[in-house]
Formats: sequence, C-alpha cells, structure tokens
Amino acid sequence: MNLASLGLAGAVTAGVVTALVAVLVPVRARPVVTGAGLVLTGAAGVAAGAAGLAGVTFSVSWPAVLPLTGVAFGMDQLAGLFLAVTGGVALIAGVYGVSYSRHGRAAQATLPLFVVAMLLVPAATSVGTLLVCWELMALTSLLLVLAEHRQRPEVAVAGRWYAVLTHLGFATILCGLLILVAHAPGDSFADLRAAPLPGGVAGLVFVLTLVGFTSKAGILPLHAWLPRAHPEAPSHVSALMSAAMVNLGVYGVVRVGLDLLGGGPRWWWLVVLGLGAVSAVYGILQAAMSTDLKRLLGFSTTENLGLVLVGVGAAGLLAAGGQRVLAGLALAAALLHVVNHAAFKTTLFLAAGSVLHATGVRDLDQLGGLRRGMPVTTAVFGWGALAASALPPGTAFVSEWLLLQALVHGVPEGGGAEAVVMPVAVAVVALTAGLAVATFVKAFGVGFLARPRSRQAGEAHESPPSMLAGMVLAAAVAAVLAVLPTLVLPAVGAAAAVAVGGGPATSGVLTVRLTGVAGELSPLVYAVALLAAVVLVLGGLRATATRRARRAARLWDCGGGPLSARMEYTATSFAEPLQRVFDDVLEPEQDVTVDHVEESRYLVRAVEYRRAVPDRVERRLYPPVIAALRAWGEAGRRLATGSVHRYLGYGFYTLCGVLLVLAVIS
Amino acid sequence: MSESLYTQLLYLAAGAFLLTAVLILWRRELAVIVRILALQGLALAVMVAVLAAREGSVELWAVAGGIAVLRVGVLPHLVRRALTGAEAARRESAPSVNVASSLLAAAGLTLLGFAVSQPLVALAPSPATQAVPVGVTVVLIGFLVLVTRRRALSQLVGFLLLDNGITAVGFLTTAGVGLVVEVGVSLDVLLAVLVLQLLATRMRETFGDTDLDELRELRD
Amino acid sequence: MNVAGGVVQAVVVVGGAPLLVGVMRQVRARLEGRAGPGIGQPWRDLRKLLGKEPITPRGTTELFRLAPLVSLATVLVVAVVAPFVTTVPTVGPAADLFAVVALLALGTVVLALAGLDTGTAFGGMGASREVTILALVEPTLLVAIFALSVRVGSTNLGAIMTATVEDPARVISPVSLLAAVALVVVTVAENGRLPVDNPSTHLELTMVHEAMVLEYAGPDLALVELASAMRLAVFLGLLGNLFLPWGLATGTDPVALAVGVLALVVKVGVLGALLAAAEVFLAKLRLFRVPELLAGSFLLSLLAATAAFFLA
Amino acid sequence: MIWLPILVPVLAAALYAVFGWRRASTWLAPASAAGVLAVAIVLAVAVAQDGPRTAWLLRLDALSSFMLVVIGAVGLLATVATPAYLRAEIAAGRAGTRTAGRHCLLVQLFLATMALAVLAADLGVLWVAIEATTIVTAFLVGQRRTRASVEAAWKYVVICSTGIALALLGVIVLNHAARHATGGPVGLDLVDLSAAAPGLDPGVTRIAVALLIIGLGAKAGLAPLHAWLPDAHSQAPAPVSALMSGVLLSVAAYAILRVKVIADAALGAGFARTVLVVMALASLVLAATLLLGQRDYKRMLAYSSIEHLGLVALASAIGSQFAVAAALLHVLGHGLAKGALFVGAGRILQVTGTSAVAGVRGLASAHPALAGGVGLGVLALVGLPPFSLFASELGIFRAGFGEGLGWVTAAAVVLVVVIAGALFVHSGRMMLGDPPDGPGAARAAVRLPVPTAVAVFGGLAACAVLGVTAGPLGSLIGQAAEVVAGAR
Repeated sequence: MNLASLGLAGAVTAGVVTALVAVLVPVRARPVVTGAGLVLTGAAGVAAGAAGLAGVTFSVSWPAVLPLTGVAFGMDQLAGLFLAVTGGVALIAGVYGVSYSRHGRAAQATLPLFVVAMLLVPAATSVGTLLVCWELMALTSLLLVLAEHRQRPEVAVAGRWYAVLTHLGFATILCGLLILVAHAPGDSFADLRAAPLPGGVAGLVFVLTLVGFTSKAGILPLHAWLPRAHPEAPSHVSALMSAAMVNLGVYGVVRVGLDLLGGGPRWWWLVVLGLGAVSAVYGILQAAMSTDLKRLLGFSTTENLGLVLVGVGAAGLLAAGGQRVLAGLALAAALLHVVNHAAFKTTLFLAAGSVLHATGVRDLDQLGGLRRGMPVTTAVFGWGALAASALPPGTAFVSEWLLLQALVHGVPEGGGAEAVVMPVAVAVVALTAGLAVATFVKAFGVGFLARPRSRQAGEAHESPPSMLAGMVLAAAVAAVLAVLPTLVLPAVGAAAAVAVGGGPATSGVLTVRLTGVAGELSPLVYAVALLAAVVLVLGGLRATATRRARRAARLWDCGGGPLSARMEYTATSFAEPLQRVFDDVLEPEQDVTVDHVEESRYLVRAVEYRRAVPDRVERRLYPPVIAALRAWGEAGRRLATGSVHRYLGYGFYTLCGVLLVLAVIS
Repeated sequence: MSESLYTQLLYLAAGAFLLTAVLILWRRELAVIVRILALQGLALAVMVAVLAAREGSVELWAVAGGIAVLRVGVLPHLVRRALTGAEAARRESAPSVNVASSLLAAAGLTLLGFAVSQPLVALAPSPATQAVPVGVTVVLIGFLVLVTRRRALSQLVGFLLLDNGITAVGFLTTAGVGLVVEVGVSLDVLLAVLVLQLLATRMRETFGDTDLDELRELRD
Repeated sequence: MNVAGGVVQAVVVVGGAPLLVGVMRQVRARLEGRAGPGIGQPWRDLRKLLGKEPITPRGTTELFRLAPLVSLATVLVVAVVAPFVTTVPTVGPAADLFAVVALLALGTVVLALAGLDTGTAFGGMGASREVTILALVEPTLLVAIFALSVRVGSTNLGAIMTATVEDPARVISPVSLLAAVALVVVTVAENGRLPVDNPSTHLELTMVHEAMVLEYAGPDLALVELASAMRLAVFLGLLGNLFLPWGLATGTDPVALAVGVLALVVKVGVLGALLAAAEVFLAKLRLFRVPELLAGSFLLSLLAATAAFFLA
Repeated sequence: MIWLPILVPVLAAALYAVFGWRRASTWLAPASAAGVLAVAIVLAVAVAQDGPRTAWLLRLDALSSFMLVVIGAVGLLATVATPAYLRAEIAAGRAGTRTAGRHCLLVQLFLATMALAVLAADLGVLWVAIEATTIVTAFLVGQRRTRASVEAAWKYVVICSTGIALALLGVIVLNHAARHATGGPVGLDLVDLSAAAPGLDPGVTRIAVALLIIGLGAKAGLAPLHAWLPDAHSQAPAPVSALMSGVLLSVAAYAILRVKVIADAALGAGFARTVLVVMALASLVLAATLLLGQRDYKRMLAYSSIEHLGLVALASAIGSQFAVAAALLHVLGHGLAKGALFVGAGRILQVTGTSAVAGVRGLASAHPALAGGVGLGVLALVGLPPFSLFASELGIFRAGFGEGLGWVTAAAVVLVVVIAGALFVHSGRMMLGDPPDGPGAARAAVRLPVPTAVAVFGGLAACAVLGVTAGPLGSLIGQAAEVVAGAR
C-alpha cells in the first residue's frame, strides 16, 4: 500500500460509506453528512492524485469483481492529474453543499457515488474497468441531473437527452475499445499497448472512441445534452459535471489516442483539432447569445473543452511529425487548461448556484444589482469571469498563452499542413478568447452590476456561510493557479510526458519558461505590476487632483426623468451586435410585435421583441434522426397488428425459406 | 407379409394420408373437415399397423392401437365437441387465401416437402423412408392451414394436421422415438388440444364469434 | 532589470500621449481649415478635469470608481514593459506580445463593465459595441502576431524587434506588409478612430467609446482620457517599432536611450499625423459594416501568417 | 436427489390442489420455490465436486444445476410477490379464491415442468417438458378471462405449440440421423448424441437443427415466432409474467444451447451460428422497432425480453466458452431484473388501473418506492452497472468482437442503444415530473406491500450483487459454459 492506493481506497470507502449514511440519517442531518463525506472523499482523491502526480504508482487487479471481466486499477501521472482535479472539485462541492443541498435522499446518496465513479475512471487500467466506471459515472450523473425533476418539467427533458446521448457515446467507446481488445491478448492497458494493430483497425478504434469521449466532453456534434443537463442539475452537481466529468472525455482521448494507440497518423489529430476548434467557437458563440446564466456556463464548458482538444490535437499532430518536445508543450497546455477550467468553472457554477439560491432566477434579463445584496457572490463571480475571459491576471490566460506558444512554435521549418493549420488554430483561439470576453462581460455586467431588473433580484440576500466558503475556496484556487501556475506545471508536464514522451515542457518557479523553444511568461510579475501601477496611478491622482469629497449625483437621463430598470441594457440587447455579426452562423429567431393604440395606427402602445437563438447544430442534426426513428417505430407497428395469422405466417414463410435453402444446398 | 404387399399397403396408407390433408384444405364445412381428420388419423394408424406387421413388433401394434384411439376417436371428438353449439361457425368463412390459391400453394409445398426430405430418404433408403416426404408435406400443409384459416376450430384442425404429419415422419423414419417420449408427446398433444378446445369455447362464450381476425385487441 | 529604461518609457508615454492627441487634433484642424487649439490643449483639459470635484453617479458600485484606475494601470504597465525606447527588458520576461495584447484588452473590459454598471442605456450600448469590436479584432491581432513571431521563433516583442533591426530586409517582405496593414486596421479599431468610431462625436446612435464613459466626470474622466490617449500612443509606438525599428536602443546607456526617445517621438508623431490626415478623408462606417472591415484585415493577417511559408 | 427439484413443486401443487387458496397455504409457494433454490444450490455444490450424475431420464451437470438456480431464484422472487398480488386482485374483484388456488397450483406445476426440462437427459423428454410448460401456463395467461386475456392465451398456445411442434419434427429427424450414425445407432440421450455427433449425416442433421432452433426459438421469444410473447406477458398476472419472462424463455434458450452442442459437433460451428445470428439480429431489430413507438409498459417489458433473449442467442451463436458464460450470466441477471420489473409493473397496473405509458405520469412523486424500484429495474435492463446485465452484455460484445462476429456485434450494439433510448424515454415519461391533476392522475399514494417490495428490491439487489461479483456462482457458470463450449 502506498499513498496513491491508500488515497484511492480511502476515497472509495468514504464515498460509499457517505452514500449509505446519507440514506439512513434523518433529513436534517443529511446535508451535513453528505457534505462532510464529500469533503473526505474529495480530499482522499486529491491525495491519491497528488501522489500519482509525484510518481507514486500502484497496480491491483481483482478478477473476481465484475464477473467475466474482472477489474484492474493503477496509477500514473496522467491518471493522477485527473484524479486530483476531480477530488478538488468534489471537495469544494462538498463544502458548498452543506448549506446548499436540500434534495431528496436518493440524490444526496448518489452524489458521493458519482464522485467515486469519476475518481475511478482515470484509475482504471483495463478496458472492462474503464467501461464499468464510465457507465457508473453516467448512471449516477443521470440520477443527479434528475434530482429536481418535480420542480421543473425541463429537467425530465434534459434527463432524456442526457441519458440517450451518454448511452450512445458509451456504445461507441465500447465498440472501439472492444475492437482493440479483440486484437490483444487481454484487456489490460499493458496488453493493449503491446498489441500489434493494423492501421485501419487503429483508425477505426480511434474514431469510435473519439466520438464517445468527445460526446462526454460536450464537443460538437454530440454536445446537445450538455447545455440542457448542466443548467438543470443542482448547481454543485453542475460544477462537478462541468469541471470534473467532462474532463474525463479529454482523458479518454489522450489515454486511448496517445497512450494506448501510441499516437497515429496526422489525420486523427487534424480531426481532433478541427472538432475542438469548431466546438470552441460554436460553444462560445452560443454562450455569448445565451441569457440563461447556467446555460451560458454550460456552453462555455463546450468552448473550453474545445480549446483543450485544440491543444490535444496539436499535441498529436506534433507528435506525429516527430516534434516530441513541442507535443509535450501542447499537451501540457491542454492539461493545464483542464485544471484551470476546473478551477474557474467550479467558481462560476457555485456562484451561479448562489444566485439561483437567492433569487430563483437564472435569466440574466431579470437579474442585475446583485452587488448590493450579495457582495461576496458578486466578487467571486467577477473573479471567475475574469479567469474565464483569458485576460491577465486571470486563470485561463496562462493556459491559453501556453497553447498559443505551442501553436506558434509548432510550424516546422518546411511548412506543410501545419503551416495552414496552426495560424487558423491561433485565429480560433483568438476569436474564442475575444468572444469569451464579451460573454463574461455580459454575464457579470448584466447579471451582477447596475440595477436589479426584477423583484427577486432586488431582494436577493447573501447565501449561507458554507456556500460562501465553497465559492471562496474555489476562487482562491483559481487565483493561486493564475498567479503561480508553476506550482502545478511540473506535474502537468509529467502527465503530458506519459502520453507523448519527452521531458518536462516547462521550467521555472516564478516564471514559466518553455523547454526547447524561446518563450517565457511570468503571471506573478503581471499581477504585481498591475497592482503597483494601480497604486502609482492612485498616488498620482492624490498628488494632482483636488482633495474635494466625492459627491453622489444623478445619472444622465437626457432630462427625461428618473431612469428605471426597464431602460437598462439587458443581456439580450448586449448580445445583439454580436448576434447580427454572426447572423448566418446562428440563425436566430426574432419576432417583433407592435401594439397600436386603438384610435390610431400611428400611435404605438407597446413593442414586444422576442429573440431565441436555438442551437443550430442541434436543429439541423437531431430532428431528422428523431423523426426517422419515430417513423421507423410508427411503421414498425405494422409488424404487430394483432392478427394471429400474420404472426404464424412469419414462422411459416421463414420455415419455407429455410427449407428451400436447405434443399438447395444439400 | 410380403415385401410388395407391405410396400403397397404402406404407400396406400401414405397416399390416403396426403389426400386427406389436401381435402381438409379444400373443404370448408367444418363438420366434414373433422370427419376427414378422423380419416387421416385412421390412415396414420394403418400406416403404423403395417409397419408393426412388417416388424412383427407387439409394441408397435400397441402404439398403432393407441394412435387409432387418440387420432380417430379422442381428438376429432374434442374438436367436434367444440363445434357443437357454434352454429354460426360451422362453415369456414372466407379464408385469407382462397381455396384455389391454397391448393396451388399445397402443390408447391408438396414439391418443397419432397425436395427437402431427400437427405432423410437417402440416409436409409427403404419403403418406409420413401414415404417420409408425405409426412413432411402434411406438416407444411398443416402449417398452411394454421396460417390461412380464420376459424378457431380450423386452426385447431391445422394444428392436428401438423401433428399427424410429424407423427407420420416419426414412424416412417425410425419407428418411434422411445416409449416414454412417445407417451409424453401424445399426452402433450392431447392436453394442448384440450386447452385449445377449452379456449375456443371460452372465446365463443366471451365474445360470440370465433373468427380469429376479430381477435386483434392486443396490438401495437 | 532595466529600471532606467522603464521609467523613461513610462514618462515619455504618459507625458507624450496627450501631446500626440493634441498634434492629431491640430493636424486635423489645419487640414479642415481651422486654426486649432494648439497641441497643449489636451493637457490643459486634463488639468481642468483634475481640479473638479469627483462625482459618483447614484446606483453605481466600486467597480465604476476602480475602472479608470485599472484602465490606466494596464496601459501604464504596457508602457513600462514593452520595448518602446529600448529592447532591454524592463522587468523580467514581461514583454510578450500576447500578454501585452491581453493587458490592453483588460483595460477595455473594465471600462465596459463600468459602462454596464451605470445601468443607463448609453453605458450598456457603449459597452456592448466596444466588446463586440474587441472580440472581432482579437483574431486579426493574434494571427498578425503569429505571422510576425513565427519567423523569429518567439513572441517576445524585444526579440522580434531585434531581429528586424538586424535584418532590415524583412520589413519589405510580403509578410511584413500584410501584417502591417492588418495591424493598422486593428489600431484604428482598438482606439476608436475613424472609420470605426468617431472620438469627437456625442451622437447617441454612433457613439461607441464615448457612450461607455459618458457618466465619468472630473478626475475620473481625466484618467479615462489619459488612458485613452496613452493607449493610442502605445499602439502607434508598437506599430512603429515593429515595422520601423530603427533608432530603438539595444542597450541602456543614456545616449542610446535619448536616441531611442527621439526616434519614438518622431515615429509616433508621424504615424499620428498620418492617421489624423487620413481621418479627414474618411466618414464613419455604420456599426454593422465594421465587421466587414475587420474581416478584411483578418484575411490580410491570415495571408501574412501563411505567406511566411508560401512566399518567403 | 435429482428428482427433488421436480418433486418439491409437484408436492406443493398437490397440496394446493387439496387445500386451495387459504391463509395457511399462502406461503407454501415461496417455500417450495425456496426449496427448489436450496436443492439447486446443494446439487450445484455436489456437481462441482463429483461431476455429472444421472438418474432415470434425468441428468444433472453444471449447466443444468445453473439453470435450476435460475429457476429457483426467479421462482422465489415471483412467488414471494404472488400473495400480495392475488390479494389485490381478489380485493378488486378480478379473481376469486378458486382462481387464486388454481393460480398457485399451476405456478407450482410450471416450476416443476421447467425443472424437468433442464434436468432431462434426453432430447425427447426435454421437448415434452417444454411443451408441458405451454400447457400449464395457458390458463395462467388467460386467468383474467377478459377478452384480451383469452386472446393472448389463444395466441400463446397456438404459436408456441406450432413452434414447438416444429422442434418435435426436428427431434424426430435428429433421431433418424442418430439411428443411422456412422458410429452405430444411438438414442436421443444428449451426451450420447454429442458423442456420436461427428458421425451424423450432415444433410439430415442440418434439417433437424434448423427445425429445432426455429421451433425452440418460438418458446424463447426469438423471431420469427416471437409474436405470442408481448401479448402473453402483458396479459398474464404479474408474477406469472415474471416467471415466463425470467425463466421460461431462458429454459428454451437452454434447450437451444444443448442443441447447438450437438450441431457444432456434427456440422462445425458455422451452421448453427448462422441460424442463431440471423434470429438474434432479427429479434433485436424487431424489439427495437416495436419499442420505439411503444405505448404499453407491460408490452415494453415484453419486447425488452425479446431483446435480451436475442442477445443470449447472439452469445450462443458466438459459442466460445467466454460467450456462453456471458450468456448464462445474462440469463440469470435478466431473470432477476425482469422478474422484479414485472412484479413492479403489475403493481403499477394495480394502483393506476392502466397499462398505457401515457396513462401513468409523475410516478416518482406519487409512489416513490415503487417508481424507485421500477426505475432501477429499467436501468438494470438497459445494462448499466452495477447490475449484472452490464457485465454480461460487456462479455457478450467482447466475445463477439473477439470471435470474428464484429459487424454483427456492432449492429447488435447499435440496436441495443436504440432500445435503451426507447426505454429511457418511455419510462422517463412515466416516472418524472409532477403527477397531473384530474383524470389519468396517479391515485393517492398506496403503500407498497412489503412482500412486493421485498421481491422487487430483492431481485434488483441480487442482480446488482451479481454484477459486482458472481462469487461461487462464477465457478459454476464457468463449469456450465465448459459443458457447452468445452468440446470445441
């Protein structure tokens, strides 16, 4: 036993015990018990992950568990990274949940099991184990998504989408991995790495698993569950799903594509990069249009995971071209973005949950003015929004900078496909970053600043202490990651090295220095410099400006009387210019109704403007499939008309056919 | 019994066996059909008796007797009993495939039966196995009756036809499959027919008509 | 560390930026046949504003008061760390081009948030338009950076400029030209100049930047104006140094620094004058035609990035 | 000793015949089923130690003892739920005590015939036993005496009897081949047959095998003669549906496995595999097609049985030891889960009065325990862990990809996904949301009777435990699979 295996065992034990206890204890003690158990589970997961990142390994297999297949667990740096992230998010969600969670017994008991399943996925070292943990994760998350099904009818719809799409994704992963297993002596990862594989089969395996894993990561085109399920789940569950579960999709792509299949031809990674790029832009565009706070965050997850896949794709492409060091850099950038995204998305979802808790409103058009009632939540969300906007000194800035460095340096001397791919990828990252800025300015500015746009928002009050503690903890982690990414970068680099080989991608303590290529960045310096500059400006202002006291004054109302909240810019109007720019991509649905005064058609009484930006990919892709399935089912009903003659006829004709065939072949 | 007499008797019985099957397909009057069914049972019993005489086996004679009782007496009687009181259902209403077509189909099925039985005949050529195709054909015709006839009782007859054919094949190939199994099979068939007869009666009681195409409440 | 260089750069940018605005207004006035107020007018305006009482509109939060400070601070940091006068880095490895761009964007973002914070239609409108343009400019900017840095193998501004100084022929390469044009468009868009925005209008329908900062008054407004001017100066300075890096000091001795300052002032002054002259002949584009302009510039920058392999 | 699994239920049946449905005899049925299970376990241990044993007409090997365990386990589950079910039926006036007594009697006979089927040493006896199951269950299906239930019973008997008659023809043809086997004549004894199989005439054996598989397939709910299944399962009383779906189909599948052993030895693996693959895929397509637009939740469960038996058939077609082990595990897991589900569905029918999917809304709110049980059951059917169906489906698919049936297996996976989607959607509609007001609303909460709850949750718990670890059953399954695939 070592720290890694002990930690994992501890996490599993804590999770399962918590689930059992949560079923048994009375309703009032339940949130505290679940929260405490979740914190323990998460902490044990972090410990196991940290040990794994430090290079502690273990390997166990229990053939008796899971009949026929058996399970095997182990640890390496790559697994450790994802374990640590999941554990960390769980820990924070546990703290938050103590005063947030008011759900039923089943949901409370499922939550720790969900965390356990997520912790086990990266620790799996055989196909059977991976699949069983994957499905356990899907099952528990499905139950959690459904936790509030009585409150809102949309929950059932979201659950349906999630159930079907996640099962579809699982099926493709299953097929892919089983084809791989069929060419190997056993189903352990070690066997698979050693298996000789024909190129076509490897490609098939990769594509199949890619479809499944990217679906879990919320990547287009199988993303449709994500913007539905994430908003409808309880907020700490949303945080777990959005910050921990989707990562495992990336884990799957990296583990199978780079580790088990050992890289592969360029086209694999061009596909990955393309999927990532399209998802990033599409996700953030939808987020920029969204007025539902949690849906916005959900689409932002699609965006960020898209960016991660851009990094993974670049890593695969570079590795295929023999540039191992740069591949390591690209993968390290992607994995660092996974970590960073987990930190800031947890922050954001928890803050959104706090808003929802206080107001019951998710619609940005009805929020606003939360600063007064909820100062801590506002500050936390503001910090999260900065982190998500990829601006210094935010968290995402560092990882996106690393990603850009990998892309800039990724062009080989002679040019080639990379010479076109890399600049386009840079453009995608840039556009995504720009739109992310717009999105989060909207979310924060409209949602939290200015005046409340509804009664609920006006009466909002700060959330209970444990929720605040959870949020602040998440924000603090995001802050540390933003300023001192060097704390985690060596570990992230080691995890990347597991998949693509090569040494550490970066070095340095206060400064991130790239290995092998020129490039350095010191987020700490920027933070300090900004702070110093603010102090300097403030000093300069004190020295030069008059010392008169600040005076409150009326806003400029064009002389038309006091401004009301209805005159404010809303999230919809804020996004309108962008919507116009991307009209052809988004195909929004708009509707203007003009009401006239009875006496004259020239006097307008009211103008009503409605806009909806449906998910166009979903609109184009899914309805035909659903309609086809429905038609299939409808047509198929003719198979069972109730006529016993018909039923016997099936047998009769089959028999005659079979006998005929037998007579012919004998 | 001389070889030729044996063969001729056997083939005569087999011919009668097939003919009765075709007649059942042809006729619509249920009472007549039941009578033909009894005749077919008789033909089957004769077939087994001829085999018994040929083999000189007491056991087979006993089986022949059993068959005669069961298939000439009991089973047709059961069907007839279900018929009584069913005035409206005495005639087969228009079958889903008309008589002419079903006769043509029967011709096709005969060809198929003969074609498919070739390996069975070839495995152990003898006068008895030469008649196996007749049994197979009757099985197929029985199935055809099941598929096309609309009255509950006609289906019952079809089932019995099927069963007669199978029994014939059994005796013509290997003179039975062992006593225990034989008895078990006969008992099962008897019980199945009993159950079907009871159900047919119950159906008539519950909703009057036994036209099976009315029976389409359970569907998707 | 190169404290002297950093201080000199900061002083030059802070002191010179309002003068640059003054020069541009003067050029414009002369070309339009007016006498103009003189190039010192922006400084005089700032002094007047600093002397007024600070005002906080009702209903705004701390963010509204902090925004001008942060906005100015970001430009100040850029002025210190980026190579304007000398390529010797001021504070460690901070002169990364991506980082500089992101810092400048941060300044815009806080002002946009402040605009939203006021809760007026103007503030929201300005913020919305400003971030839209920001989002659309980003791809052009970063791809142009890509084009410039791929050849050097670094995104460090100092490294790029040094490489150009050492090999002047690069300037007239197609990559450079395309990237330069793209960056000029970016500069125009990012600083709210014609034809993207008209800095001297206060017409509701067309305002972008001015609508966002409409509620500021007194010393706060002074900071906003100063930051805006410095932003323009910084952009022009970077543009000048990236494509015409001559005169840039590569050491820290006072003479070289002095030459560097002089070169910077001349480059920025000329560029500013050219920009002002061009503006005389331009009308403001409709807001929804701006994306076309930006798309064009993006195309140029993408061509620049790929041209590095296909033309060079 | 070997006769015990048959004698115990027969004795119980006799007692029911004498005493009918009384307070004292209520728990006789579960006791008898528990007895079968206990004997099955004892026998399984004995077989594991001493190898197969035979008695007159019967033979017990690892495969038979495993099937006995399945019969005992699902039988116990169904009979535990029976008293509560019958009481509710009597209370609702849909049945009298005579019907109840006859119900119990027939169920015991049903268990006995199934036990006979899996213990039969002789293909003929096996056939007799399987046909006998049709006869004893016919009246159980028609128990409610409504138009629909009589209709279902008629279809059930006609289609199954016809199918099974084809199997009889197959038995006879196989007997013909066996009498003329090159190694000297043999009877229908299963062991003798497989020993002599290489000497069987291939042409004749092919006909026999085709007839046997198609015929037994009717009883196993495989296409093309599957159509009785949804009707019978939806009309039969819930515990009987549980038994039919949970074990009867599997017993027929067991018979197919026995036939396949002979077929593979006589004809090579290809022939039976082709037939079974076609039937398995046809069943899966059919189940998927009819589940998509399904409107009746009991029929939904029935079609899901067709799906699962299709998977078992696929595993049999694959035929490797691993695949057969997966098939056996699947049989047990499916029996437990489906048994629990039918019991639960029967309860839903009793509390809501409708079997239409559209008629049930907001079940999770109105009847949380019942909905929880049924919901978990659906998740088990879909093949989610920790339920054992996950392990067995994974095993089947793995074997399929490993044994060169990649495309077929891939098609099966796709169909299973479609089916899972349909199940999710339909059951989600029933479970989730707020119960509506007005007509069609789930009536006021009725407590779930304890025995029903025990049956539902006990079955699911057993299924889940089995999915985590098979324990000693694992080795039994291994041995049983060796009986089928060991010869290869």
